[in-house]
Parts: sequence; structure tokens; C-alpha cells
Amino acid sequence: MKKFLVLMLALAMMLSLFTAASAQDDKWYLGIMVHGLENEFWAQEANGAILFAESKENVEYQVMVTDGDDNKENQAIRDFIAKHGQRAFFITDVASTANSVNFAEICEEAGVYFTMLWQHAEGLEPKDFKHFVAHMSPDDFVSGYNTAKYLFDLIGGKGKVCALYGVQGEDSAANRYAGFQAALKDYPEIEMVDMQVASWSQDQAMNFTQTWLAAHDDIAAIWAANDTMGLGAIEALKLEGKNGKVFVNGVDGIAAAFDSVAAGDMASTVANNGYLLMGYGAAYAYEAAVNGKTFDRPVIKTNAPLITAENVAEYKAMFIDGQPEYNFNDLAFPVLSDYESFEELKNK
Amino acid sequence: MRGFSMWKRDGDFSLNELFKRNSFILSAVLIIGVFSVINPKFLSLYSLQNMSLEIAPLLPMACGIGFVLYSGSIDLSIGAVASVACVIAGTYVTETGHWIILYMVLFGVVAGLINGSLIAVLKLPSFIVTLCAQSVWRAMAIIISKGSSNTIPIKQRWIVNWATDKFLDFPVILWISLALVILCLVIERKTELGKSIFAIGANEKAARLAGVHTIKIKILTFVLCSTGAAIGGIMYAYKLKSSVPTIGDNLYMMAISSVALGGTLFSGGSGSVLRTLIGVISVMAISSGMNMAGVNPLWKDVVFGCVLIAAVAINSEKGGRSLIIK
Amino acid sequence: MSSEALFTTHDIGKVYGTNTVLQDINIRVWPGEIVGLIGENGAGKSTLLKIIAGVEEPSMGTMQMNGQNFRAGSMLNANESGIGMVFQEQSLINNLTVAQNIFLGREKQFSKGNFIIWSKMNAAARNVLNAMGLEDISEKAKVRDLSFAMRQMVEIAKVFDIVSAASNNHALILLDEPTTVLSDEEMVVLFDKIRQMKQRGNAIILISHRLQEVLEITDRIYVFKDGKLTAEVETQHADEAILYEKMVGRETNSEYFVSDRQTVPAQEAVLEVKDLSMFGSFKNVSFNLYKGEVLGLCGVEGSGKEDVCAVLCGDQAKTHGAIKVHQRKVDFKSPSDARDVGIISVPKNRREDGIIDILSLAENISVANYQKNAVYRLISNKNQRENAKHWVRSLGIRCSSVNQRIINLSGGNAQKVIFARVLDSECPILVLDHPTRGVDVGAKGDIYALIRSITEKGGSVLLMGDTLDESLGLSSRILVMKDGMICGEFDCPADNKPEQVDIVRLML
Amino acid sequence: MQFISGIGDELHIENTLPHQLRRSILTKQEDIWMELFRKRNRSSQTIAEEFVQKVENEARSNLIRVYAPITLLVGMTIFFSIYDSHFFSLKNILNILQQMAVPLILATGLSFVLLIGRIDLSVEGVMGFVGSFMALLILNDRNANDFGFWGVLIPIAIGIFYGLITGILHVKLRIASFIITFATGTIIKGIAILLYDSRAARVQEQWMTDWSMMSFLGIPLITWIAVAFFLVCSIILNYTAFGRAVYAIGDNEAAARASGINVERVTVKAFVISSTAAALAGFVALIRLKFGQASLGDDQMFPCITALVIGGASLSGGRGGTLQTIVGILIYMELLNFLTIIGVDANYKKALQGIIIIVAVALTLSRGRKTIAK
Repeated sequence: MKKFLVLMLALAMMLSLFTAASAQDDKWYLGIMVHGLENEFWAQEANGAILFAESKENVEYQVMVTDGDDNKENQAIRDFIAKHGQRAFFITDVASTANSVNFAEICEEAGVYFTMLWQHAEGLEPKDFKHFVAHMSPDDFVSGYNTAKYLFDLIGGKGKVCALYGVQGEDSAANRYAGFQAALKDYPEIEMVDMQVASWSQDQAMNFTQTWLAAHDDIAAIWAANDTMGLGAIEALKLEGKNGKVFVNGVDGIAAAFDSVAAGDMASTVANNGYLLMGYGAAYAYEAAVNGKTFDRPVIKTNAPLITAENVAEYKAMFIDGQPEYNFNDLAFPVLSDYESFEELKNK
Repeated sequence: MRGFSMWKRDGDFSLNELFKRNSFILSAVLIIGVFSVINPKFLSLYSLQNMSLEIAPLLPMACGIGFVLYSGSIDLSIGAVASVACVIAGTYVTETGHWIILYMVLFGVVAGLINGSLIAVLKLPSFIVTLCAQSVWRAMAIIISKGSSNTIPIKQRWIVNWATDKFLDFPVILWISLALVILCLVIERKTELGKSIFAIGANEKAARLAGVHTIKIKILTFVLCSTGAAIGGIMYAYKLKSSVPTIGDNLYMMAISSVALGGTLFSGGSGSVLRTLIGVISVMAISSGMNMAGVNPLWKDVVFGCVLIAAVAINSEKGGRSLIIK
Repeated sequence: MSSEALFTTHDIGKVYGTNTVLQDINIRVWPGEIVGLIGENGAGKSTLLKIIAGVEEPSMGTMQMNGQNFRAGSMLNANESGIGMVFQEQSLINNLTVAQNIFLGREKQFSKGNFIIWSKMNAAARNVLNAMGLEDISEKAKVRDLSFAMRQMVEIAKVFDIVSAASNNHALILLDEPTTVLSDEEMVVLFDKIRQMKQRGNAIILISHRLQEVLEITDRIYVFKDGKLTAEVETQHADEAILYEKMVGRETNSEYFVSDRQTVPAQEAVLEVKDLSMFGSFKNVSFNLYKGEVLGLCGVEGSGKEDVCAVLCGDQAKTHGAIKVHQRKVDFKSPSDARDVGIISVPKNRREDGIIDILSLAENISVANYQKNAVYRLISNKNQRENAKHWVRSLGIRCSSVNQRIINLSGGNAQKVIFARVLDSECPILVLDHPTRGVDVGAKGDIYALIRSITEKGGSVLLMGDTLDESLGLSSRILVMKDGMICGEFDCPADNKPEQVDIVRLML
Repeated sequence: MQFISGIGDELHIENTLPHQLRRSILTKQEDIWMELFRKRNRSSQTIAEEFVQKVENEARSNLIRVYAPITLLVGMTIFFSIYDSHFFSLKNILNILQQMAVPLILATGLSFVLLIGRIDLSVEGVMGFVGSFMALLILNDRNANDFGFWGVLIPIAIGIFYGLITGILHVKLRIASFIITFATGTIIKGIAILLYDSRAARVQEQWMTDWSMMSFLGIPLITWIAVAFFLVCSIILNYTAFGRAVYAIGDNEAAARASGINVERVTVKAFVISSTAAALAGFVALIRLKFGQASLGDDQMFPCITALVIGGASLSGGRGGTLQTIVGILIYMELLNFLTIIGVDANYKKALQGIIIIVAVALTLSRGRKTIAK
């Protein structure tokens, strides 16, 4: 019976709260949507957005993770809107290409401004939505292409290559691999031995690499779709003493990868620079929401430098050991000047 | 031992009994209560609509797997089945129109038949069979979707819009899945199938000797389950207006935990659709509530785990000490 | 008989919630005597033993072992102070060897450090078995390979060893219906084991429903009724009549098997069995079962009669031969097929194969025929309960409500529920496999009457009696099986039943 | 009368009834083996003869069932080696040995839980936690910690303790192990993520790097660790009272309780062992990868369980053990490795795996008309 009373109590509390109205305020609420925080790069993104939010005194923020799950994302943003109404605005690393449309529609319906990073669906254009402020991303395709190209040059344009794929069904995995394949077309003498799905997992990548090394003794390079898999491959190589001899790359630019590049184990990685992406993404959305700015070129490709032995030191200093300092009022800063060149490459 | 059955009891009615039997509602009320204390807007129409939108597709899946759990088996493949259904529906609805729903339901039936006959006829452990089925269907979903999620072209999205349109303030798919819940309730309480499932779950040997068609019933159980999963998958496709090959990867644990949260014992022979309904509502309330309470995402897993344990502990049907919990 | 008692209880009582199952029990047991406990199911016998053995806590009262106060917190304590119990349900572990079972939970004595030395244990087990005269059971054999009876013997051996190890020959051993699964000659073996124990000065308390046994082996008999100790009888002054009277407070009637209601079967054969064989169990069994007939199937354990029944109710597959029901040839893939053509069975061991434990009475009754309570193919729970109530009334099942879990019923009542189930299925042919096993005298009577009314209504029964005279008393015809073949047939009309000895002669 | 007539009988039983015959047969196993390959004309047998035959057949099928997994393993190995020469190369064998370290440890621990008919989904979480927490305690690139071996012991200890908690929750709250371990697993993984707060630590401990290189008799050290753990557990399982109790509970929990076994304690112990395994696995995985992510343990548990079942363990408890574990793991690892070597398209690989495993289980499991599969 005691439980029963508790139940009654709870009911009473609820009823009393129906009447209670929440206080109106003049703050703006930034919803930061990232895939998760266990991954370093995603955390970097979130921190970028937080950097911005803290640079503005009338902005409060909340970080929400989607685990790359469309449902969770939609639920989360609706919850946030339910909480803050029109005074909410979003910066999102959208869970999947497909869901970008839902995201746009939900925000449009609720009249909430947002900037989108990375994926966006075919035919989803900021211009079609009043509240779709901008779309920013370093191009996964480009990253895949550049890293692959760099590897192939290192091995002199010929030899056996294996590839480690990300999680099946995730777009960044698919696009990066597409970039890799595009590069493959440019190098006819490169022999593609095998591709395996290591699901961003260091352990699996290590196992696959070991098996490859057992099956073929003359592998020249291993292309990995992200840093953790690259690191896994390198661990396998270390056991054979082949680290640094067989070239491996990564993408994302996590601390471990920077170290590995510095140590000469990893040939290259790409610094996607989450700070810049989300920091400025948030800045764009803020300008639109608060000051009603609109932007004539809302689809923005950002600068994602290829990290190699030469430039690793300076970038590590900026991204890992410290946090970059950005002037979030200079909205032109993040824009990458020449990205059209890649567009026809994709269509090719 | 099930659901609200208390009210239909003749004669021996007592508030205490009533409470014991239906305490599983308590957890849901508490969860919702707590979160609405933290943030009153938790119960605003918009937020309720939002939750209902998430609850709708999960319901048929949870109800489906509920039956498998009542029968003492388990099905880990529902997520993957949902993925396949979602992918195919999302990819081809623009060509076939809504016939795709029928096809996908049929697909669910087939998937269930495969599981069921492997388990009931070949007598293989459901855990392993469905685990393998899971990897097979997952691969299928990936292959069909060519590895990435695709949205229905913006021009054609109107085709599926009706699913998320509001009817009496709530999305159509919610009403659909509520209808399905009622259907499941009828199956559970009113049909030979439902009753036999519980008999098998409680003591298969005895049920068999008493003339229950154990093999047939078991197969049907898994058919129910997979069909529910397929319907869930379709709903996701219509709700997200896209085909997502990874949609089911977390769903099967979601479904199973919501059944457990309703207080169903996994030892078989007990449980009810109503408990499942409560379970699903609670699960969604938890995740929505944490968003609205602004819980630090780093803490989410921890909080969810704890709430799950607590809720299951409160809700579990006490089978008496004699009952062995595995 | 030595002056001072080995074990005594003072006003022991047990209360579950509101209902008292045991009150003011005062018994004394002297070293070197065998005491029998008899009484209807639910009379509290088993509860008392469980309390003594430390499985359950007494709600009130005290006990004394060897003069000093004793309160068994757990079975282990009980064992240490020299009290051991053999349970009704078998408590051996099938996937362990005999030796491991005998010393389960007592491995310490054979272990060096923490590790068990198997050779030592096996040797010890060998001795235990030999001491029990079970030379032909291998201590290395897995229990799952043993027959039921042998398992029982092993279990008894185990308990004997436990307690005699604990106390030097002044142990108290509790046997809860040890003979239910034993075949006659195994019973003989068991009994002289018990007598040996007695010689050595141990005391034995024995529960049994077979009164002849009790009379044969015990020195004194305590009679229980409704949780009270109603009488104490010196065995030599007792006979069945007296005991019945004291137990059920009702005169034992010559009409025990209600023979006057025995029907004369019609000529129409409802079940025809031709050359039925099951590889390794029975062979070329042929017989007819006629409308309104009780056909008794006799034979020792392993004569194949159990398997005949198993095949007839679809539980096992026949290897060849033909079964005809109502002149239609049938072939069963599962019991459900048999049910569909009108054959259903009351299984032998109720706990595992009979009751659906955590479901309600009503569910348990209607499981064999859901559609009966259906309205437009949708089952009405109301009808189901009404139907259940009807059976509860007509079979006199004792229960708090039809929603009660069957697991909470006493053996006799549970068995009645099973009967309600098979009757509810409206199958004309019933296969009764030891229908009165572990059922108290009162319930037995009811069940006998029930069987009569079944045949009167034109149903047919294939019966395997729990005891020979049960088969004799009930059947209108008896088939005797030996080594998987039918080796004799007796007509037994109500007026002149054949002699038991003739049948036994054929069986052996 | 004479039951067994026939030419050259080894087994003479005079004047006996079948059920007595049954005894003598069960006790004269040797005779049965002799009988096994004996010819006899099947017509005109008495029941007794048939019975002897039946026992033989059962014994035979039993034999087959016990040795099916091993046969499968040998067959696979031979087939693979013939199919692709790389498979049986020393290098590849060493790979398999190294890759099976973690699964072997986990499976060994899980086998206890499976034997008592429970399941433990929390191992992945524990593994991830131990790995990532350990990386934070020993010399690493995230913080100044350098607790050396304490940094190894403390996380493992916590991992073991967590198993204790899980077990106690399971027996006290009486929640199905499937769901309670899922919950506790979620929790501890969450804790792991909390601890390293979004940036996993990279190990810089020199000895750990050395250990990953070290090998004895050409076999990598971590494999030796796994094998050692495996052996210890085998001894616990086969030579201690606890081991017997585990089997007893798995076979018949009520009976085990009745014969004075403290079921709760044994159950908890089993969970402790499985979490110990998980903790150790986390340590080994860290040695391999030197990168303390919470995802360290992901997708580790289901493969192990599959492997155990292929090996002949039963999910409902009671069946399984040392042999089943090692064989199952080997089969599974070889299959994985082979599919990679011959370069099966990654998309179809998983599907193929699933199908192969179902077939394998179907082949190795013994099932009768009355078998109950759940």
C-alpha cells in the first residue's frame, strides 16, 4: 500500500505542474547535435560549438548525442524545441544523409534556425528552406581522395593496396571510400587486393591487416577510412616490424593519429577540424536567428588540411595541445576557396 | 497473473491484490511524473506528439517479441528484419506505391517462418538461430541499400506524408500501432494461439501431452514476432521518409528491454501486451525526458541502465520463490 | 527398545499466512525402529518431515535430537546432526556421475587443497553402493543413464551415507514415499536395506500411501488428518481397515473399487492395435479396446507397457504396426494428433509432464480443449472460469479459487485437475498412466468413481494401475506384458476377479 | 530361458528381465563397445536383443555427438588448408593464435555463466571499461598518471568487483540475467566514456609495447596469457566442488538446491568469473591495441557465445566445458580467418557466416522427438 501512496503523490505533483507556466526569458538556446562523445573528433566538434556559445553572453547551450541514429536525433531536436520553442537554434552533425531532410522539415515547421554539417540529402538545398541557414562540411569524398592519392604517390604509383571500410550503411564511410576509388582510377598500376569492413574498429582492423600480411607478403599500402582503423593496421604492422615500411593513412585527425604521423608510423591523416566546423556553423545559425542575417552562398566547403610529417607539429599544437582561437564575427574565415574542382571529379 | 485481469476476477477483489497485479503501471507514472517535475513542458502537446511519433514504430516490434518471450524463447533478429523492411519500403515505395506495405508484411511472415521452423522443427536454440538470422538480414539490408541510407526524393515525399500527419492531434501511425496493440491483446487473451503460447512457455512438456500443437504454435509465435518487426520497419521508413539500413541495430535491445521493463519474466509463461505497452511508453519517456532535463549525454547510458534495473525490479511479476529465474 | 528416545518433537506447528497446515505435533522416535506416517495428501506429513529435515522452519514448537534441543536451520545442519531426508521428487543431477551425486556438496573430504581427487571419491562411492547391495550400479555411470528405480536407490544410498557418516549409527532417516517409482522386487531390496539400517540402531520415518507396505515394514504408525496427529498405532495391532478408518474417518468398504458400477463393454472396438512395435521396447503388440471398457495393462517395469501407452498417445514414435481408431487408420506425429482423433493421456509424473505449474487452475483445465469455451472462435475467459468451476464442483477439487496457481495445490487435487483436463477434452479414449500415483486414499476413491462414470458414459480407458490390485479392481479385462510382448489376457468381470498370483506368475 | 542367442556372443545373460538387463548393460560399458561393431541379422530379434542394439545405437550417436565438433574442426582445417595454401602457413597460424587470445578468455569466462543456464551481456562493457580505465592509470598521453602495475591491477580488480555486483543484483532482485546484464553492461560502458571524457588515452608504457611483441616458442605472449587463464578455469571447473556445483545447477537447479548447494553463491561466483575474464580480456586487448577506447569490447560477446554453442555447449545450461570451449573458439576463428583470406565480399561475409554457423550447430546438436528447444 505504501507504493500506492507514492503513486498518488506523483500524480498530484504532475497535476499541480500542468498549471505552472515557465518564466519567459531573453536568452537564446543552442542545441548542439553530435553523434557521440566517446569519439574524439565528435567531442572536438562539440567543443567548437561550446567555444562559440561561451563567446556570446546571451547564448546557453545543450549538447545532445544521436549515436548516428535518426530516431534519437529527431526525438532530441523535437524535445529541445518543445523545451525552448522559437528561441532555440541548432548546429548539427546530422545523423545520416537521409535524415537531413527530416531535420530540415522539423525545424522549418517549428520555425527554428539551424546549420547543418557533413551529410545532406540529394536535392536538399538551404535556399528551399527559410530556416536552413547554411550547410558546411569538409568533403568526405575529398578526404578519401587526398589520402589515397598521397599513399599512392608514396609507393610510387604501383603495388598492392588493401582498404579498410567504415561502418556499413554510414555515409561518411561510403563517401570516403568513393573518394578512394576515384583516386584508384587515376593510378592504373595500383592493384586493389581486398577491402574489408572493419566498422571503425581498431581491433577488427588489426585482425584484417594481420590476415592480409599472412596471405600476401608484398602489400605496399593500406588505406583506412579513419584514424582508429589506421592505428589498428599499424599495430599489426608493428608485430611484423613493418610499421613505416607499409604505408597507412587515417582520416579525422585525432591525437593518437597526430602522434603516429609524428612518429613516422602513419603516412597521413586529415584534420577535419571540428572546432572550426561547429564553431562557425553555430555562428552562422546565431546570426540568422538573432540578427536575421541571410547568406548568398549557404553551401560551404570548409578547409580540411592533409596532415603529413611536414606539417604535423603545428597542427598538433593548435588542435590537440590547445584549442584554436577563432574570431566568430569573421564569417568568411572558414570558407574553402576552390572546391568546385572536386565536384566534377565526383561526377566522373 | 496477467495485465489488468484483476477487474475481471469474480468475488475475490481486494485493493491490495489489484495493486500487486498492476503495480507495473506505477513505474511509468513515476518516470513521467519525475520528468514533468523537472521540466513541465515534458507534458506539452508538442512533446507528447514527439514521443508518440517514436513510440508508434516500436510498439508493434515490442508486442511481437513479447509473444516470443512469453513462450520462453528469444528473438534477436527483429532489428535486422526491421532494417530490411525499412530499406525495401523506403527504396521502392515510390515505384510500387503502398502495396509495398503488404509485400513487407509478407516478408515478415516469411522471415518468421524461417526462424520458427528452424527452432520448432529442427529444435535449434532460438538464441543462436535468431542471432545468425540477424547477421543474414543485416547483410541483406546493407546490400539492398548499397551501404548507405537514402531518402525518398524530396519531390515524392508527399506519397508517405500521410503516415506522420496528425489525426486527433496525434500522428496516424500512432493510431495504427495502437490498433495493432489491441489486435495483439485479442490474440493474447482470446485465441487458442495466445493461450497455447503461455502454456508452452510455462511447461512445454505438459502442454504437448495435453495436445497443444507445440510445433505449429511455436512457428506462429515467431511469425507474429517477425511480422511485428517488419511492420515496425515499414513505419520507420514512412516516418523517416527514407531507407536506413542500420535502423534496427539498436532496436532489438530497445524492444526487449521495454518488454522487460513492463515486468515480463523471461522464464516464459507470464507477461502481457499491456505490460509491454507500458514498457515501451516508459522507455521513450526516459530518453525524451533525459533530453528535456538536459542530462549531460555522457551520463545517459548510466542513467538509462539504472532506471532500467529499478523499473524492472519494481515491475517484475513475482513468480514466487519457487520460480527459477535464469 | 532403548529407554531414551532418539528424536522427539513438542507441539510442532506450521502456519502459512493464514492457514494452519500443521499443529501440536508430538512424536517420539526410538533408536532402531521404523515409524510410518500415513494420512491423506495435505494432511501435513510431508510438511512435518520437511521441518525435521530443516527444509522448512517450524512456526512453533521444539524438537530434540539425542536428548538435546535441535533446530535445523538448513538441511546441512540437519545432516550434521544425523537427520537425512529422501525426497518425493528425485533430487539427483543427471549430468553428473553416481559418485559425484552421492558426494555432491561434500566433496571436501576427498580434496587436497581445493582440488578433488576423483579416484578417492569413486572408491568411496563404490563402498557406499556395495553397502547398499547395489553392486550392479557403476559409480562412474552418469545418472541420466540409470532407470528411475535405480536413481531412487542411488538417492537413498546417498542419504543413508550422509547421515550415517554424520552420526555413528544413530541417524534418523526420513523417507517421503520412497516406493512410488520402485518395481515390486526393487521394493523388496529397499525394505531389507531399511531393516539393516534398523538393525544398526538407526531410526526411520516413512511416508507411504501403500498401506500394505506400511503394515509390512513399520513398528509404529502415526496417523495424520488435516494437520493434526489423530492416532498412534502399534503395527502388530493394526490392519488396513483400522488405518483407513483412522485416516479418513470412513469405514473401508468392500466396494473400494466401486466394482458394482463396473460396466460390461460393448462389442464395438474403438481402438484396434495390430502388430505394434517400438524398436528395443516392445514388439508385435495387438489388442482391441472396446467401448466402455477399462483395459488394464500389467507388467513389471521395463516390460514395455509404458512405451505402449507413450506410442498410443503420440508421445513416442512406433517403429511399425498399425493403430486404428474407430476403424480409421491413424499415425501420430505428436500428442496433439492423438488428441484430435480422441486419445488423451494422464501422464505418469505429474510435476514434470502433467501440471502447467505457474498457470491458473482454469487455464490448466481448458488447455486440452480451448475451443470449447470459445464464442465465435474467440475464447471467453468467463466461460473458461465457469467451466473450471463446474469441474471443481463435480470432482470436489479443494482450492481457494479457479484463478489459483495449480502449483499450490496438493498432489491429489492437482491430479484431479489433470483429470478435469482430459475429461474436458471430450476424448472418448483415455490412457491413464499410474493415475493414482502419490494420491491420498480419499482422492483415490474419488478417482476410481470417476473412472467408473467415464466408462458408464461410454468412454474407454487404457489403465496402468499404480498397484496390481488397483488394475485388477478397476479393469474389466487385463493384458499382461512381459519382455515387450503380451503374454496373457484375463477377463475380470465384477463378480469373479482372477487371482493376483496367476497374473504375477505371468509377469515374472 | 536364453535371451541372447547368436553366434559368438560376448554377452550372455541368463534368465533376466529387460530392466535388469538394462542395469547389467549400463554397468558393462566395455561390453557395449565390443558389441558396437558386431554384425547381427536384424530380423527375429527378441526385445532383449533389440534393447542391447538400442543401447548400442544410443551409445554410438552419443559418441558422434561428443566428437562431432572436433571432427568438424579437423575437417575444416584440412579443407581450408587444401583450398588455400596461405591458410596453413606458420604466419597465419600464429595470427589465428594471436587473434583468438581475447575470444578464448571471454569464452572461458562465459562458459561458466552458460553452464548454469544464465547469460552475461555485460562482458563487453566491463572489457571496455577495464581497457580504457587502465590506459588512463598507466603511463599515457592523457594525464600524468604512472601507476605501473598498480594501474593494471586496480582496473582489473574493479572489473571483478563489478561482476560481483551484477551477480548479486541478479540473484537478489531476481531479474533475468539477460536483461540485468544488459543494463549493468550499459552502465559500466557509460562510466568508461565518462572517465576518459571523449578523448581515449594512448598507452606509452614501454613494457606493454614489449609484451605485445614478446613471444614464447614463437607463440605470442598474449596467447599464453589466454591459455593460462583457460587452463586455470578448466581446473576450477573439473577438479573443484564449485565446478561440480556449476554443472549441478545447470542440469537441475531445484535438485541442486535440495542437495545443499548454495545456488545463489555459486551463481554469483560464476558471474564473478565471467567478469574476471572480461577484465583480463580488456587488459589483453589493451596490450594488443595500446589505445583505451570504451568500444574496446564491442561485438566481442555474441561471437564467443556462438563459438561455445558450436563447440557443443548448451544455452539452457548443464552441457559444455573445457573441450567444448576450446574447440568452439578454434572453429569460429578459423572460419573467420578463412573467409577473410579467400577475400569473400565483405557484404556477403556476415550472411555467409550466419548460415554456416546455423548448419554447424544443426549438425552438432543432438535432438530427439521430445527435445525442448528454447
